[in-house]
Amino acid sequence: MSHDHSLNPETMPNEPEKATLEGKNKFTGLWFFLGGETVLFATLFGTYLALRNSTAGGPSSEEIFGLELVFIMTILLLTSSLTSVYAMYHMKNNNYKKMQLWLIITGLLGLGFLSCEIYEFVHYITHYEFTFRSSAFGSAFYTLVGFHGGHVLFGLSWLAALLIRNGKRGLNLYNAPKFYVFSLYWHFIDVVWVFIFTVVYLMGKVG
Amino acid sequence: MMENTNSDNVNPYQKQKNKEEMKKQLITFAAMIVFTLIAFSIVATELMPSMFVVPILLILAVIQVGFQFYYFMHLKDKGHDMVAVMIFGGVFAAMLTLAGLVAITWW
Amino acid sequence: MIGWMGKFRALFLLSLVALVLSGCGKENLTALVPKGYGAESSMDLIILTTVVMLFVFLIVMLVYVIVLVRFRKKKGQEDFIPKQVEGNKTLETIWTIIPILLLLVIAVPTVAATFDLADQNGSSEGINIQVTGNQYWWHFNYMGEEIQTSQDLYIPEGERVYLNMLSSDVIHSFWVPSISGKMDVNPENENRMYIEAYEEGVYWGKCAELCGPSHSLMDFKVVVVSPEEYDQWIEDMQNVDPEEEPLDAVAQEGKALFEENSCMGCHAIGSSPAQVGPNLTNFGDRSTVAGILEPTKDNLTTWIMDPESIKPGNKMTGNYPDLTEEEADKIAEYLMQLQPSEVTPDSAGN
Amino acid sequence: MSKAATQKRGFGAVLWDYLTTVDHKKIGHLYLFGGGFFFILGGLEAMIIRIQLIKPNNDFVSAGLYNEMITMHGTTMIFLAAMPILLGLMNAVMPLQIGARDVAFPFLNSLGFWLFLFGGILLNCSWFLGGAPDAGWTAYAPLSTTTPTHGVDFYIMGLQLSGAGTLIGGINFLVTIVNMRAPGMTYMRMPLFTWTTFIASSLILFAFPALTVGLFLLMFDRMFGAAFFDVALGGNSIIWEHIFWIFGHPEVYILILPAFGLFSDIFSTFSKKRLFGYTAMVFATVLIAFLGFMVWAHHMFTVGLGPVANSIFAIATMAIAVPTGIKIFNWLGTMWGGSITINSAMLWALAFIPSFTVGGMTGVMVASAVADYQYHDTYFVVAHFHYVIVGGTLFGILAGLHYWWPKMFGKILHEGMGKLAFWTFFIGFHLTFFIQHFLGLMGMPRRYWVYLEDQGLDFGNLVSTIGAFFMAFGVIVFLINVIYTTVKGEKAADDPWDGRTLEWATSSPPAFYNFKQTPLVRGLDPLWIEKTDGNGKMTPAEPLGDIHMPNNSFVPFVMSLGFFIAGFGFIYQTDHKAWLIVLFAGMAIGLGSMLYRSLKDDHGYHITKEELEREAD
Ligand code: HEA
Ligand code: HEA
Ligand SMILES: [Cu+2]
Repeated sequence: MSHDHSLNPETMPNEPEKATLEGKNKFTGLWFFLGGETVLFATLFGTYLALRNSTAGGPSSEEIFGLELVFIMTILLLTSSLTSVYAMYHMKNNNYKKMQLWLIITGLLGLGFLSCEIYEFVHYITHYEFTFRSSAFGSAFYTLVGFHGGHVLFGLSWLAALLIRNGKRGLNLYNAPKFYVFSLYWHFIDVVWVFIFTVVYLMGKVG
Repeated sequence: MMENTNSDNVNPYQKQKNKEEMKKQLITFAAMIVFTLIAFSIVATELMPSMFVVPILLILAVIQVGFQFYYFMHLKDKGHDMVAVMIFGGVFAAMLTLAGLVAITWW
Repeated sequence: MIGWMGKFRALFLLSLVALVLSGCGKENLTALVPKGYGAESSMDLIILTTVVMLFVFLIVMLVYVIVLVRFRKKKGQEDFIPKQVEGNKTLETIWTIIPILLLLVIAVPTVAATFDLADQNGSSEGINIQVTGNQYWWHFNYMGEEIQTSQDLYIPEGERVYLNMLSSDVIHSFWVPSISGKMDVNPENENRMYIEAYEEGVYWGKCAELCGPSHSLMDFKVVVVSPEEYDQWIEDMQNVDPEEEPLDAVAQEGKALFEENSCMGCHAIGSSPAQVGPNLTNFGDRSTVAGILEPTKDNLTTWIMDPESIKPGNKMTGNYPDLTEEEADKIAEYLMQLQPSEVTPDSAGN
Repeated sequence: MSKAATQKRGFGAVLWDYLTTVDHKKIGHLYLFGGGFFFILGGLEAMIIRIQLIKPNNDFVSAGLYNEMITMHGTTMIFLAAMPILLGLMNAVMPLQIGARDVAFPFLNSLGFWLFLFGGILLNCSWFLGGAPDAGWTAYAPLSTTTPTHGVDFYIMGLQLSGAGTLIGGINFLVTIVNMRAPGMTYMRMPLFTWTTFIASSLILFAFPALTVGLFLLMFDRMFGAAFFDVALGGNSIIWEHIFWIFGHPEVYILILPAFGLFSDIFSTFSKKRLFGYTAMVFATVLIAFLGFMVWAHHMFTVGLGPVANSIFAIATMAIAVPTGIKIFNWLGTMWGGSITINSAMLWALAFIPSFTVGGMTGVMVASAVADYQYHDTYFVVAHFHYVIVGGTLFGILAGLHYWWPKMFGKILHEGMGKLAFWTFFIGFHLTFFIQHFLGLMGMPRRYWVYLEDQGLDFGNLVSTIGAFFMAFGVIVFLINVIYTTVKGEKAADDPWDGRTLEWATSSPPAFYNFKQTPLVRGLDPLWIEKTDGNGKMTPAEPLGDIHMPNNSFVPFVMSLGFFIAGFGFIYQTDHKAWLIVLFAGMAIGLGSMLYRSLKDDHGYHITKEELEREAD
């Protein structure tokens, strides 16, 4: 079990992410963690749904939400999901350079998403004076969307650390699971976003 | 987009399989984009009464999420049994939580 | 509630009455001697479930004792290896089915009683009282009667009284064990329940949801009187003139002090809906001072001098100028004379 | 680096070893010590509660202090004593039971422990810093969002930290069991304690995130001006109750299931019989866990959810009696026809059956919604849950400690003292809590600082307090037993109880790599099978080879310390913004160590075949 050598055609297993026990453990562990995250976000969604009409006289969701920006954000994040799929595709083909490239694109898309979100929040605060403290609805909105944004931010830092650390090393059985596990996490962020744009924004527009 | 690179790096059979898998994932992605477009447009155009819109939106979201899980995250592949158990455990607990907070709080 | 349970109940009540008489449980406080509809419904279920549970417990204990007596390791047989049994389908089925049946026996009346106690059909004609929980006292507003009062809740015997409950601060819980089970008093959603008392008397009420340091001192009383007395009381209360001067001089001075020291900023006398502090209209009739002390003038003076020493964390402390013992005494004299009605806890036939 | 079993070492070396260890057995010890410490603390708080209630209108402690006592007693006992001790037993035993060399993530294992410990310390710092939390262990809003001291802030940050630790521990156990079972150890051959570890861990996985979110909401309200529970701004306090109990009810099964598991192992070992109805036992465990998520609102019958919700939740709750009953009867079935040895471990297990049955039955009684309108928030409920928690979980912990002490520490606990501790505690337990059923029905609500004179509650409370002193005596005897055994206890054989499961196939205490060669499992109760087949020991599943071991690490300690420091920053930044510096400094340490960990490769090391051969058996 030597970790330090890059993979070559002879040593490249079909699923490098699960070839070692450590890798398998990481893989299983992250998936289980996502099971817990599901409950975490469900609780946040539940709180949001329970409080979304408690505006205490402040602006309501129909008044403030705009769909254009949310649509752009959605496309950014969905695309970043695809690019991370590409990265994993190249990982399985043992093409490290391409994997790096696609991961960088993934990261950039994520960054774009995050910028839009920050812009959106600032917009709400400055234009509508709709803040975290203005009503229970405000608290619930910023908490739910903010938790998701926090996950994106964490994902980006994680990705950056991975890319930098392994920049010159090539693919091996020690870092392949790390990349794979990151991509799983990234997809999950997308899953959550699908519900956020549906439940918060679209349903918020419908009323 | 998917030109062959360093074709000597992985055995050809596996390579072919990966490629087919990738094709499926591309189709999945296209479907997700379409779903998203549908969801946004029914809200933007306000063609339907909200009573219908909400369930449709939710169904679209669930299908999209299914795509993510099963294709992008490979939940359909073998070796994912325990993983699926835990995810569905999470979904089960999540549904109850939602039921509690959305419905029961207000009875 | 259910016919065949009558016998059990008689038996149980008998033994429970014995328990109570032997000093276990104070009448008008204990839930074990129900004197109202809600308490009785609960008691029926308590008895039913206890009987079922005793039955289960005896069976478990029977097997348990047999096992311990028969299957201890025997002397001289230290090396004995018992047969390694995997299980027994029949047995396992039996002890799955029987509990299910027993649970059904409990579940059905539980559901029936749950719906029965949530019934609000009579509320439009019945007596409706708005109950407000406050740290650490209770406010009662007789809806449609222009009567506001605190701490002592007057209700007529044998009639359903509908309570609408809301808290002004944290969550409290309204509980009069002898008359009815409890219901939370939440700050946002109004809760509704009804109570119906069978016998005249004064019953202890308690707050049953942790609400701060003086949670355990947030007692109140339910004064159950005959319907005639109840009408009388309503009338007396409606006729109170808050401006009326007391007869003797000390009390008059007390009244003046009461007004000077901004007591009226929080308390009300008469039907004013103000309720920062307890309404004092019939203070002299009350069964307690501060919900827990004997209704004497001395106790009241102590309270006015230093409420903190009696109810830690109460909202009165520090909200009025310091008083001398003498001043407090005069105010107490005035308040003790606020006795608008002949119908009092004492008259409610203890 | 801890190479092989070393001889005498200085205190400093031992301390450093424990601060950096990633060995699941040592982490198990740490959990036991940490949890044991908090148990004593929680017990002392319980004694103060009982002394205050010894007579009516007592003023042993003040009203505010009393509320702090009950809050800290409940919180400490559940989060910092019972659960960590159980996690300790799991750590010490479960990997051995499945024939693994360690858990899946040794580093995270240690991180989980340190997070728990620092969380517990943070919570208890509140005693010295202006007052402990005083809104009950359930911290119902808006009381918890409006109490004036920083107490509840400590509750929030302390539980957030230790909760994160628990979640990490849970995931770790799940992955270990899924991926690291020895060859032949199929799921349906796992000992019941491993099974219940697995199920309890999945309960942790699905229940704790709800608590995490709940604590965040509370934290945002208290520290950052959010309005989740602020009625004036549209907030709703019932949301907290739901979230808390969506977590809280599964939590009580997290407490009891591991105990169920170890009782199964103990009954089977000391009856010399295989577990009766193994499949049904596994199935019942799963069913309890499953149902456990659907009953949370039985804590909220009086909240005013309406008759439909109350009925549904009443029935769902009662349903749990069925799988639990299956368990009780299967345990009796296991002993039936057996050859029962009664020693201290078995005494605790035997006492569990009637005690827990009473507790479970009062559980079903309070599940009857209308009856609960009377029971709720009275001493009847206090009696119910101490019967299940003390009579179930605590008896389980004590049984497990006596049973596995030789395996964990290589010494056997003294029998005489064990029996003395048992009997005093057992009698005291029933004295304390049985009478509380009646107190509750006689009109004594819980969380009452005083009860008034002349309410008929004096006698019952007196008896209850006397009982508590018996319990305290029992605990003290047990502590003396532990000290005595450590100093001059009798050395334990590898398999002192004629055990059946794999942990007894290792030496006492096991080598740090557990198994020289991974054992081959041929059925349920693998060691018993080998013994009856006349082999006496496990057949290896692999030839002797190099063993890969993880390196020790100090990072988990530093990381937890960082978050601990940040906790103070969060709490006090509401008073003065300068505290933000502490917040950021703490987070920097925590996140910095996280970054350090992920940038530095840690491949562990190998024990070579030669080294292993050199070591005597
Ligand atoms: C280890 C912890 C533990 C366990 C195992 C249980 C087990 C159960 N609990 Fe308990 N419970 C608590 C810890 C626990 N509880 C705590 C801490 C609280 C209070 C929290 C607070 O407010 O602070 C509480 C409160 C609580 C309430 C809320 C009371 C109130 O606040 O008003 C209810 C209501 O339904 C309840 C029910 C049950 C039931 C039905 C079970 C069942 O699982 C019991 C099942 C077992 C049996 C029934 C016995 C064995 C079975 C047989 C022998 C078969 C035959 C039996 C029948 C046919 C009945 N519990
Ligand atoms: C695991 C959980 C657990 C355990 C083990 C216990 C154990 C005990 N509990 Fe507790 N209890 C709770 C969980 C637990 N409790 C919870 C959740 C609440 C609700 C809190 C709330 O309302 O918010 C509660 C509430 C509670 C109350 C109700 C308070 C109230 O509502 O006002 C009471 C009162 O009698 C009580 C008593 C006891 C007693 C006497 C013990 C005894 O079994 C304790 C025995 C242990 C000892 C006595 C320790 C002995 C040690 C020493 C004496 C030290 C010696 C020291 C050295 C040698 C250095 N508990
Ligand atoms: Cu529960």
